[in-house]
Amino acid sequence: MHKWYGDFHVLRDLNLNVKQGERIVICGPSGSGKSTFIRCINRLEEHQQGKIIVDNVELTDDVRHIDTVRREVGMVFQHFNLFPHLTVLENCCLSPIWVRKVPRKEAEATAMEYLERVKIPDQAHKFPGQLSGGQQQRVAIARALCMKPKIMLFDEPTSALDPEMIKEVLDVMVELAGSGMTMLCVTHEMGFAKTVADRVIFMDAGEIVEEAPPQEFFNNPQEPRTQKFLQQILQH
Amino acid sequence: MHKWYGDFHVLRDLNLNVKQGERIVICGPSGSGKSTFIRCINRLEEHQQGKIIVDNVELTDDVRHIDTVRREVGMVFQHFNLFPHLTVLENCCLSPIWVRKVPRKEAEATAMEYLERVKIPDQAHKFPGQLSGGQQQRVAIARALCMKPKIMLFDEPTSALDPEMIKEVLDVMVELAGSGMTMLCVTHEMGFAKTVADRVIFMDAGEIVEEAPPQEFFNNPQEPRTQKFLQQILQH
Amino acid sequence: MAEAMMKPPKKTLGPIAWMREHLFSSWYNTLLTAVIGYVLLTSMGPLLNWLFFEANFTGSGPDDCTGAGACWLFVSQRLNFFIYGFYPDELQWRVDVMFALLAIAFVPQFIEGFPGRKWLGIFGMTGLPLIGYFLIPGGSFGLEEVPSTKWGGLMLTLILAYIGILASLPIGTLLALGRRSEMPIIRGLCVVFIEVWRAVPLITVLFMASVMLPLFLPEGVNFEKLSRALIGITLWQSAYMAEVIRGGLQAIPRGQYEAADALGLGYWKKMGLVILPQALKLVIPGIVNTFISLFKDTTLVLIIGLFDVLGTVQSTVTDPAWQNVASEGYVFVAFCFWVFCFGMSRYSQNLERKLDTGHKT
Amino acid sequence: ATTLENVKEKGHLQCGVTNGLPGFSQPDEDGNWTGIDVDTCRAISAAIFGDAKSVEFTPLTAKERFTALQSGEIDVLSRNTTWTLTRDASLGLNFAGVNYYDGQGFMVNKDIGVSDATELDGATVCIQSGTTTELNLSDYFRAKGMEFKPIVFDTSEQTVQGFSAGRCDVLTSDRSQLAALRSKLADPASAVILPNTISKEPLGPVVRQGDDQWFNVVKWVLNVQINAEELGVTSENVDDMLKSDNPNIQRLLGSDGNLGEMLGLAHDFGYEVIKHVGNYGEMYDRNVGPDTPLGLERGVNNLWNNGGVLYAPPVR
Amino acid sequence: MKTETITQSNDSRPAGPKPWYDPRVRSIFFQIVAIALVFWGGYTLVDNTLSNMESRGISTGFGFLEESAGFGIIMSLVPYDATMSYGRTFWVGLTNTLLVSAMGVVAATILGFIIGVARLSSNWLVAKIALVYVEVIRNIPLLLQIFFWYFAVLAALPTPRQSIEVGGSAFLNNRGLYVPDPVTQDGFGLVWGAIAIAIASVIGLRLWAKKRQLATGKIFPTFKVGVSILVLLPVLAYFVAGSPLEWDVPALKGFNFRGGITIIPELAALWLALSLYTASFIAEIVRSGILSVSKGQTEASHALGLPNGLTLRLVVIPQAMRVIIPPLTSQYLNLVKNSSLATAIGYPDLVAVFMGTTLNQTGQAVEVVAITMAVYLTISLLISLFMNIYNRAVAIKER
Ligand SMILES: Nc1ncnc2c1ncn2[C@@H]1O[C@H](COP(=O)(O)OP(=O)(O)OP(=O)(O)O)[C@@H](O)[C@H]1O
Ligand SMILES: Nc1ncnc2c1ncn2[C@@H]1O[C@H](COP(=O)(O)OP(=O)(O)OP(=O)(O)O)[C@@H](O)[C@H]1O
Ligand SMILES: [Mg+2]
Ligand SMILES: [Mg+2]
Repeated sequence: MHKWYGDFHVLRDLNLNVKQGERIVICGPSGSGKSTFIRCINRLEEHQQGKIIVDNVELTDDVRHIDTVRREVGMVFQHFNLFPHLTVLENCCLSPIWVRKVPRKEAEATAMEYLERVKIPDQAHKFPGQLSGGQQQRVAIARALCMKPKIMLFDEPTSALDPEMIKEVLDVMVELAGSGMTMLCVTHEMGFAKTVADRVIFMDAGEIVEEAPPQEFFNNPQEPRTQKFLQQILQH
Repeated sequence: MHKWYGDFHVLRDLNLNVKQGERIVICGPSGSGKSTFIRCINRLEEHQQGKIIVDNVELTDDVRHIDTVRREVGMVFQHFNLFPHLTVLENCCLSPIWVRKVPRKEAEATAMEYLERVKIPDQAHKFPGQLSGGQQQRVAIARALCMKPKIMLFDEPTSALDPEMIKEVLDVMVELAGSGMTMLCVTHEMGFAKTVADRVIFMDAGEIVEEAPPQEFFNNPQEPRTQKFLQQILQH
Repeated sequence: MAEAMMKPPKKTLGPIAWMREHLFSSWYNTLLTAVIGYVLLTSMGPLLNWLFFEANFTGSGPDDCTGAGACWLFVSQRLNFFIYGFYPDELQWRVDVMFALLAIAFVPQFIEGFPGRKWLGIFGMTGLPLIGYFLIPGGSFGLEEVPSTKWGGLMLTLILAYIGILASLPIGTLLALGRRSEMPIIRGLCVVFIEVWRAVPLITVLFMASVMLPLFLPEGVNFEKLSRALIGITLWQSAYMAEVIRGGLQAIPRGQYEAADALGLGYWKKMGLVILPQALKLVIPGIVNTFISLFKDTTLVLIIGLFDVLGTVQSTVTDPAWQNVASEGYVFVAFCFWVFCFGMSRYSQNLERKLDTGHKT
Repeated sequence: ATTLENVKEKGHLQCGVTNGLPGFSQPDEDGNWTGIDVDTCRAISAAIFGDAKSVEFTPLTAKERFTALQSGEIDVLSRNTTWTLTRDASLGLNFAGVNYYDGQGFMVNKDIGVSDATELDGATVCIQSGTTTELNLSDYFRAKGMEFKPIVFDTSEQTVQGFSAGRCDVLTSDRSQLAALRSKLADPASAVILPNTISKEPLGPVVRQGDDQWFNVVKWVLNVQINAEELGVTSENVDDMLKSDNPNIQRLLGSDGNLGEMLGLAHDFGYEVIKHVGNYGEMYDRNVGPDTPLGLERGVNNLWNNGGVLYAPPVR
Repeated sequence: MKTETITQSNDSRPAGPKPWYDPRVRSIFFQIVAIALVFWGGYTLVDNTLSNMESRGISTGFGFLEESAGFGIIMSLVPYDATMSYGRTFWVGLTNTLLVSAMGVVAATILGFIIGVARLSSNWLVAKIALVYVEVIRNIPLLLQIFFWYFAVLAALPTPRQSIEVGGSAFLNNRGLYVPDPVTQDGFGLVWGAIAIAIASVIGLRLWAKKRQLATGKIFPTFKVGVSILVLLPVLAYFVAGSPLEWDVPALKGFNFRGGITIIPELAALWLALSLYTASFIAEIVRSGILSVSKGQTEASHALGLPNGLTLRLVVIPQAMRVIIPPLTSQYLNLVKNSSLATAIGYPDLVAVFMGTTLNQTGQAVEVVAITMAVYLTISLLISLFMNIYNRAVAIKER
């Protein structure tokens, strides 16, 4: 798949196959196109060449395809992007009710379930502004889960958080990974990558430079660029 | 020294003596009064009781004293606070030209020198908005240095930066520390503290809880509060 | 050594110290204080005398105005006309009902924590105009009909402003969405519409609406003058409203749009459920300010011959029976407007302050 | 559809009047309009509906009036409007007759000690915008080689306010209006109306061009009123007059023949007009005559056989 | 098998969807519909208007602009008398509108800045007076204020015969302010020259002084020297040329003053009302602009040792201007539009003269109103354009 911003070739010849239940961690230096890549999968950005096939549906200009794909793909953003005018519960129910047309009662029950899973059922009736960053991010995860997606995308879910809150969120993600959900996660948390990833992908300048299981990736990186990057990251 | 916000006693009985050329790192949990303390030294906040003596000048209500002290003290803020309407060079020259009445030519030459020292001479004619966070913070450091201050204050200079940029800035600060400048630095970068600090000060609830050279501080903290804090910070 | 109980050294400010700090802190401040103080002292006395101490409040006719001060008698005698215009006396209870409902719906908005004030507000925006639609003109439910030519005074001012704002909200919202649309032609049309309406003075709009509109319409299609003035005011106002709302839309971070997209919401659901509720809330102060300016601008209908409150006053101050009552009349109108506008602007300022702090958390 | 049909369908006549000029058209506190122009409209309403009340009034400023008539906003303009060639020819209007013969005059403040218009060189003149007076004034001063400064207001009310505030030395308007406006001054005695009349100002109802039927209706309602005065038919004796054997009266009141139907009206439209509004003399005396605050003598507005110029074509 | 596949393929775009599911096609379709609706609406409007005008025998076209107007106008910046054409009345109205707008913009800006800064004054009395001013003035309709100023000012001023005299050559009464009109004689060119030279040299001086200050840090008393040059040089030239100026002093003739320059009360009242009203809005804009500059900026400036005055001048005001300019622009636009209220008190602006008397005398409402609206649209576009250029110049450069 290729993507350009104007004349700028952001993604070059990406080629990735993800099996169901696989957990993939993507890392790479800033500006290497990680976010762009992950956003393409959800069609928040348009790709210009190549194919993206999600759950047997090819992402094209067809609105129906986009809709189908978006229903199957949950996304968690770096800055949570919760809806501040709705309570936590309403945030979670919005899409089930309006997109999946689930009755409100049922949607709320499901939402409470997921909120319990991310360990904040007691916050259900608060507004996002009243929660800490870590709690907000967990709500964001619950909201994405409420759509019962087949695939979850995470774009640096912890990088906007204070050190103390990162752990809360990572714990939830580890648990989620354990439950067998397909996950694509952009993160710099190497600890997390080591624990849960089936594969680690290293990107630079819009290309996939290296792709390996985590033990191999961390202990024995093949490419010089990867080595350099790992050095920097692990330095402090 | 004491300080109150209304009835709230922020700084209680602080007592600190800094020798010329000493490098001091201040740390402590959020809200413990670190920023307030450091801002008092520059008279950005008023203290209500006790004395602050900078370079033999006592800080009082007298504007002349305040001016003198401010000339001798450079400050770097967490959020850089560069002047967005001026270029990098103009930012650096502002104070020399208007306060120290240095001719522009000369001020610019000095500024370029310092910009070289923080490794961004090529950005001199850009506007702050066009720079990355790390670069901006380095400009802020250069700007403070341009006044040729005797003392530099840093208030969490890296906490608003991306991980990769933190290193850039810390490098500059380490270099600066090596040059023998008196420095007071609020930071959570323990690596930095270990490398350069002569003394580490731990504050909590407006009081100095512990004060020790870094080896001792990190390896053998005396106070239970310090121990708890270090545990949290070093956990990941 | 935790001196938790230690109290801050109190900076005591006696009146003298207060004055030194706030009035005489430097030589030019002293000078300013002196000059302003002198002007105030010399001008306030006569003004207060005219307004209150030497004014006439009671009596039955022009001859009772004997004092040197204002003749408020004139206002109180004509008050009925100023408030209701030509509305028949025996039917004025209908207007009073609307005034009362208006107060019930909106006064609580100024009171923090009034139970159910949100619902009262919603009633004010939906139910109230509906009731007014049947009650004021009458003609149905056995109510006697009162043609719009008989409406006037403060009541007409309020009707014009209220309907103007109510109708311009949805139109303005659509225009704002259009202006931010990705379709160039839609965007272009909205931009042209907004900019043209914003560029022309309201009185030309009113002139067109009041005397020229039938020229543009097919023969036989016609509305009464008031409706036409309202159409003009509404279109004009919706252009301003669109700009206010656009400001709100722009203030919503991109992440909100993307999150809504990622949840699979379509355009109208995204706007209706996620973006607009936030954007509109954000710009309530702006909307109130627009309302204030519209409220003041309704005085211009006087120029096209509708008797709003200023119009009614103007048509009576030349009454030969009363001598030199123009100042009293104008002061009365100014006071009416000031009370409404000041109240609303306070309200919007409070809201702004609240939103401001709300953002930071 | 023709205007007459439209009016009948609407159920009322829309009539453009001034926004306040005593004697001509002025609302009272309850919104009831009175005045000679108002009565003209009421007469038309009576002719169409047999009821003087089926008329609604649109107050207009001088500069709005023609646009309002052109656009169809009003059916008839009865707003002391001067009949001129340009207006007849290029505005798309037709003047249906004259209900008041007037001339332009000047009102000055007593203090300035002027007794004749020729002494007004250099004067500041208050005037109402969009009137023939604005044009006559300019012609008059130019012809006399004098200078003047016009202060142009939107409404007659503001014009009076300007004059009484001392903004101008002279207020110029039609003489009938001067009397009305003077009565609005705080101290009417402080102003005098100069003897000069500088123009002819035939005032009358106006209709849109191109609808001859409607034009005829308005024209003949007015003529009926004048003829009635000539024949001595008043609102009081009109019922008795129905039995009159004067063929002129019979035709006028429709007790004989159906002249009204030729106009598209009822055969007895004349009767309705006189019954509800009265003849021209009654209308005049009620609104502007000597017994009213305006106190205007009939003068040229008298019947031709009484030394005036009112000479209505016969109803036959 | 459920897989997510991202494959590279060299064939270009995937096969297009059915047209009605393609958002691009949909968007084009909607736009075409919108355009069609607008054209249809516009067409019916024009068609109705034309047929209505024809059936009512209203003359059309712009020929009337050539015809003689025949009415007087009290004040005009371009030569005008009653024999000139309707086209000329347009220019008279337009220039009068521009005059009062320009005067209003200048006065409102100055006053607004003063009051806006006064709102933040450390002097309690000054701050409170400014607050009361703003809260009273901006909450009362402008039309009312125009009436007030007009009739209050008129009532307060004496009649021409009791004029207030200022130095024997300027007179104030309820017909206006009469001041002598300078009539230049031969040789006045020298004075003009001197003025030009003085201005040029002051500009030069300023540039030089700034350069020197930047180069050496020394401050030159530019203001004092500049003012002296501006005053002395022309005065000197005036006497050298032998006082080549005569004054057309207004004099009481008959019952009015003649000669000199007159500022009519209508202009004064309108100008006063517009400036005072708009100033109250500008004051709030200025205040919030100053407050919008973050505290961090002031602190950083203080930390650099810049005192309060310099902080305001070098750091706060330049940044506040960015926030101030856009709302200031719309206040200017409002002022221009509000100047059309002139018609209520008889100031001969565009709406009063052209859309008033001219429209009424010619009866060509559509043409006249169209021209008037086009003028306001042009003025407003020009102001926006100008302000946008300025805005771009002061905009913060971002990444
Ligand atoms: N809307 C855009 N228009 C033009 N260029 C863009 C746009 N968005 C991103 N880019 C560029 O595309 C490149 C890839 O951006 P992307 O955000 O995917 O990087 P990233 O790997 O996620 O970086 P980070 O770790 O900082 O989030 C960057 O060089 C960026 O400057
Ligand atoms: N202007 C103020 N008014 C009242 N209280 C304040 C003010 N500024 C700070 N405080 C309070 O004073 C205490 C000390 O604040 P300070 O900013 O010095 O903490 P800090 O140690 O720098 O924390 P952080 O690590 O979050 O920067 C906090 O509890 C804070 O809430
Ligand atoms: Mg990214
Ligand atoms: Mg801090």
